[in-house]
Amino acid sequence: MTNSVTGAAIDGWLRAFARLVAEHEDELTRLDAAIGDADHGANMNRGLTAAAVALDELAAGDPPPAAGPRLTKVGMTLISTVGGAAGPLFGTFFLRMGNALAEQETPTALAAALRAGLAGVVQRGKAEAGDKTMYDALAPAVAAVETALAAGGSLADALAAASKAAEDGCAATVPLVARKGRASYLGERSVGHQDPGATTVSLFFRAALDSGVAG
Amino acid sequence: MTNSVTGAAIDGWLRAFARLVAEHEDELTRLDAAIGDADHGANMNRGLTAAAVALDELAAGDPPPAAGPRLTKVGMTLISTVGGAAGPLFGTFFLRMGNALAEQETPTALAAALRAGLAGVVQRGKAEAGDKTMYDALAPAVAAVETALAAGGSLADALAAASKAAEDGCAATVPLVARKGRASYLGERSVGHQDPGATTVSLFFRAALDSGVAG
Amino acid sequence: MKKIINDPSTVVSDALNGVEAAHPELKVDHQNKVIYRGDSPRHGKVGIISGGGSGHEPLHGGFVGLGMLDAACAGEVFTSPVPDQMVAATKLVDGGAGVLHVVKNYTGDVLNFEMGAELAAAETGVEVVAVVTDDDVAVQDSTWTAGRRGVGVTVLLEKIAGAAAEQGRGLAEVADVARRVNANGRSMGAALTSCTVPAVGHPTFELGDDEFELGVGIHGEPGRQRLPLVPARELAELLVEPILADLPFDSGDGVIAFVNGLGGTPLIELYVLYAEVARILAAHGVTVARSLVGPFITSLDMAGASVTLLKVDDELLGLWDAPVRTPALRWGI
Amino acid sequence: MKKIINDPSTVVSDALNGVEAAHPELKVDHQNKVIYRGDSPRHGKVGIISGGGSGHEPLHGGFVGLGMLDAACAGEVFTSPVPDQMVAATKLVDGGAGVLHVVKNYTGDVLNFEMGAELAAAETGVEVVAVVTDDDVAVQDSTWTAGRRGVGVTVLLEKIAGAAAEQGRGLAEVADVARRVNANGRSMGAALTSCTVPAVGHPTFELGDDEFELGVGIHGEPGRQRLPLVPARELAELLVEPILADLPFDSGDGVIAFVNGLGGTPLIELYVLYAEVARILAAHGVTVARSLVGPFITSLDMAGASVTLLKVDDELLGLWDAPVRTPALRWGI
Ligand SMILES: Nc1ncnc2c1ncn2[C@@H]1O[C@H](COP(=O)(O)OP(=O)(O)O)[C@@H](O)[C@H]1O
Ligand SMILES: Nc1ncnc2c1ncn2[C@@H]1O[C@H](COP(=O)(O)OP(=O)(O)O)[C@@H](O)[C@H]1O
Ligand SMILES: [Mg+2]
Ligand SMILES: [Mg+2]
Ligand SMILES: [Mg+2]
Ligand SMILES: [Mg+2]
Repeated sequence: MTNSVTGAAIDGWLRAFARLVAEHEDELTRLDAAIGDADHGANMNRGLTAAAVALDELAAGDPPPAAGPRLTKVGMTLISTVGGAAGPLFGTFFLRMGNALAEQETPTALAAALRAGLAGVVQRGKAEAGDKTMYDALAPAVAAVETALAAGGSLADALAAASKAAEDGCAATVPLVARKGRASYLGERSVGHQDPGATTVSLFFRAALDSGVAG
Repeated sequence: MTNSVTGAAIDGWLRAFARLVAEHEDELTRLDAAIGDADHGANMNRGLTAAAVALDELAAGDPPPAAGPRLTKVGMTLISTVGGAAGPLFGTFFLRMGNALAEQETPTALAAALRAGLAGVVQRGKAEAGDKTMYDALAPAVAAVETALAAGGSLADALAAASKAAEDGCAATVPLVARKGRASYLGERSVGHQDPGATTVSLFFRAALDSGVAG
Repeated sequence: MKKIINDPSTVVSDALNGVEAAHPELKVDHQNKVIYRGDSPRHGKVGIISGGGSGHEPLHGGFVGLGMLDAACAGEVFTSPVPDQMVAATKLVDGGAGVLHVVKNYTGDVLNFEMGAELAAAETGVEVVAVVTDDDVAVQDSTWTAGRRGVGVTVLLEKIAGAAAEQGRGLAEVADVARRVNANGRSMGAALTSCTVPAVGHPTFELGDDEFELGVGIHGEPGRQRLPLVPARELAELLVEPILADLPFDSGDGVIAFVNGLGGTPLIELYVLYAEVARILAAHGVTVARSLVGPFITSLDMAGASVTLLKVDDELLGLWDAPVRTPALRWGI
Repeated sequence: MKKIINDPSTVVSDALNGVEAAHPELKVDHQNKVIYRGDSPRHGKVGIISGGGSGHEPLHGGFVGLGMLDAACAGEVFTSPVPDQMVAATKLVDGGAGVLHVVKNYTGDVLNFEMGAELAAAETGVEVVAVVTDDDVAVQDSTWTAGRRGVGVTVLLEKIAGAAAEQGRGLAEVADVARRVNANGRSMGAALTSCTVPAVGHPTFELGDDEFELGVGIHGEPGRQRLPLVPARELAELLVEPILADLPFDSGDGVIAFVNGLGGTPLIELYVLYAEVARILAAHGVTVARSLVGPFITSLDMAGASVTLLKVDDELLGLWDAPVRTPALRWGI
């Protein structure tokens, strides 16, 4: 199963993500308190708790659904339960990923799905590199997956590279001046703080390593 | 002048009272915070500051007025500027004192004036001994003046006895359960606190010693 | 102390300037610190004045206007006004039909209003009747106390008596209506934090982070009990049950249910509390005829709330529903 | 954290229960957390909905009623509502003449309302126009930010657009009026203390005992500057001057002057501030046509205030004066 993105693997990844966010809820909220409104942790945890319930329902299906529908369902659930900026953005990300992954379950298809998800985030939020948003962790992570696979790496290699890239991208948000979202109100005062949404993205890729998806 | 209650002597007494209250404003307020609403110090200080201005105006008169009119004026000023329970009560006290002292300026007349002031306080406030109010300092002080004079003491003796009696009466309010005024809402919880109004009364008699009135 | 003020000693007069600027239909006698209707005196109408220490806004100045008060006397913060103010207000609103004084039952308020009424009557011959509110069930009503404090019922009384006066009823009748409101209303409050009196600069009392004061007064007077924090549903029970038992309110009674904020508690929490109050009333078979939710009789910046219930009949309800046009309560006009 | 709540996770639904119980003329869709007029949909009338994170009460639910909003979507505390809520609200109030969405300019609100409008239009073909408020001059309006935040003007806009819709005007015209209000209004706020989000349990930010935050957002977003406490007259200047300079407001202009409490600041302080605001406006030759003083767009229990000025002409003033009947704003009916 190491090189196939099955429904079960995606299920594991998403649940691992939900667990990590639950564990880091306070940290995410603390980050958001510094440059936002102190709700990012609660928002994401609420959404992913609902998403886990939705995943339970899907998993009970016969036959159990493929990866795509699970991602789509999680995206829809986040849109309906998170609110704030993160709801539509993370929701669209998973929704577009799921739709893109409808047919195939290869690592290349996963890379394309991540790219589609990223495009959805950009379409909704108009963020560019360096705006100090989730984009700054997500874009390098997606690129890392593509690069690793193009270089003949395994899915595990690709996701490890993605996680590293997301973490680096996340850390790189610290010195930036925010230009999108609530943190942008702070201008220069946003410097020195890590973006909460980018942190959530790095948890998402770390979850891939913790879960079965990377084999 | 030791045995005559002149206008100048009363002026000095009242100003000494005003100074003592100003010095003890915070303490009076602290006492009122414990069993009332934390305004007794500010109330009395506001009123006595206005009274001092009124005394200035009177003192500029030609001829300068006698003791009675000065007390009356202070009483009226307190009524018009203090508010709360203390305003009408201390105001009536001085008003009635002043009216009683209209004719004579002997120590006996002062004793009678104090008695008249006390009667005014009781008429307005209906307090009885042990209710934990200004009455519990005032009534023994007035009685002490009468007793001392009856025993042939000087005005100075009488006022010293009054000051002692007021202080004792004031201290004796500590263990009492309040039955009048705002402190009565506390019932048993008022025990262990000294009554702010009684404390002001003891400052009034202490002021007599500090000032010229007692010779 | 963190407050939007210029100086603790000018808070009341500065706020009166604001009231005057914000409400052109009202006038302010700055010397006497009286807010009054711009069209005072209204010939032939019973005048209604109230007043008390400042720090309870919108009470009383925010209730001056058509259908409610004719004038309000603003005392220093938490200190009853002085008799001169009541004399001035009484004269300003005397339209020849007499003047009702609405007085909250605190020694200072009662004494100063008494003197004010005596002086006004002596000066102008105006007929004054005083009605005292004493609705706070947190205080035992016995000869061992100054009696119960006047709190939330005062708001409802000013509205209802104001409507009666607006209808042209005579002084005795308006006073009767007012007394009936007081007799049928009960209140109780709880503080989560102390207020801070501007002139004092620090909180009046200390409360632990996990405590609240049940039965607190609106001047930060300590209450019945200091208790560990409880959820809103329990707080509602601690406030409502003693009220219901006191009058008593019975199944089938109709009430005006009033959940009041003490100044530092935002509306969202008052609605949470109102939901619990409504639930308890329903369980007792008490019908809510009308409701009022918001900060109407406050205690500076104190966090907390109070509940007032007023048993109403058709007459009181009709008077409650009558048009009112004041800064803080307005409908029908 | 000291709040009158049952549980941080149920604050919003508990408060909605209270709103429903206290205001029988309103209905609540509990599943979607939508407060709406009991007589919805009004056939032929443009529907107006708004919504946003909870914690700003009475905004928006307290403005539902005749002459103002038809429905309000309550998000979690400080978190914009989700698209499903806007879909539900839009359907509930759609009387065939289209629906206006009033959206405060925050990324989350804009994105969720956008999705809600798309979904509602896709499901039912209803015509939706969104108007975004962005009146907070504390934020630079540049391509380097998410744009200015929507704050106090939202209240005035909901009233004025609501009156236009009540008059039977069409969707395009109502939206034009709304845009005109936003274009002519500016706001700025200051916090003396942080708010505490119930789910977080401690203050969002720390402020020294002698500091305040100038230009704070209504979600506790840090502002322009942290400054030492100043008297009300200086605070008023720090708030009003940037507003006047921004539009700009000129001598001879008429305005609605709105001094808003942020939740923990009592009315007496708002009147002190209003007096200073009125003084500054007079010095600039700006005429106050109408005023509004009170807590209308709050930030939970935050102590502080904001000032909003709206330049008005006869048309906007007429719409402002038109009857309104909501829990938090009511006159003429
Ligand atoms: N325009 C945008 N594009 C991409 N990401 C954004 C944008 N605006 C905000 N974000 C992300 O959303 C995160 C904040 O999410 P959250 O706190 O849940 O929402 P809100 O700001 O509405 O409270 C930010 O840390 C940032 O990463
Ligand atoms: N009925 C009364 N008779 C005599 N003294 C009283 C009475 N009620 C209150 N007092 C006195 O008034 C004092 C409180 O004064 P103050 O704090 O200025 O007024 P308030 O209680 O209105 O705030 C009490 O300490 C008590 O001595
Ligand atoms: Mg946030
Ligand atoms: Mg006192
Ligand atoms: Mg007092
Ligand atoms: Mg948010």
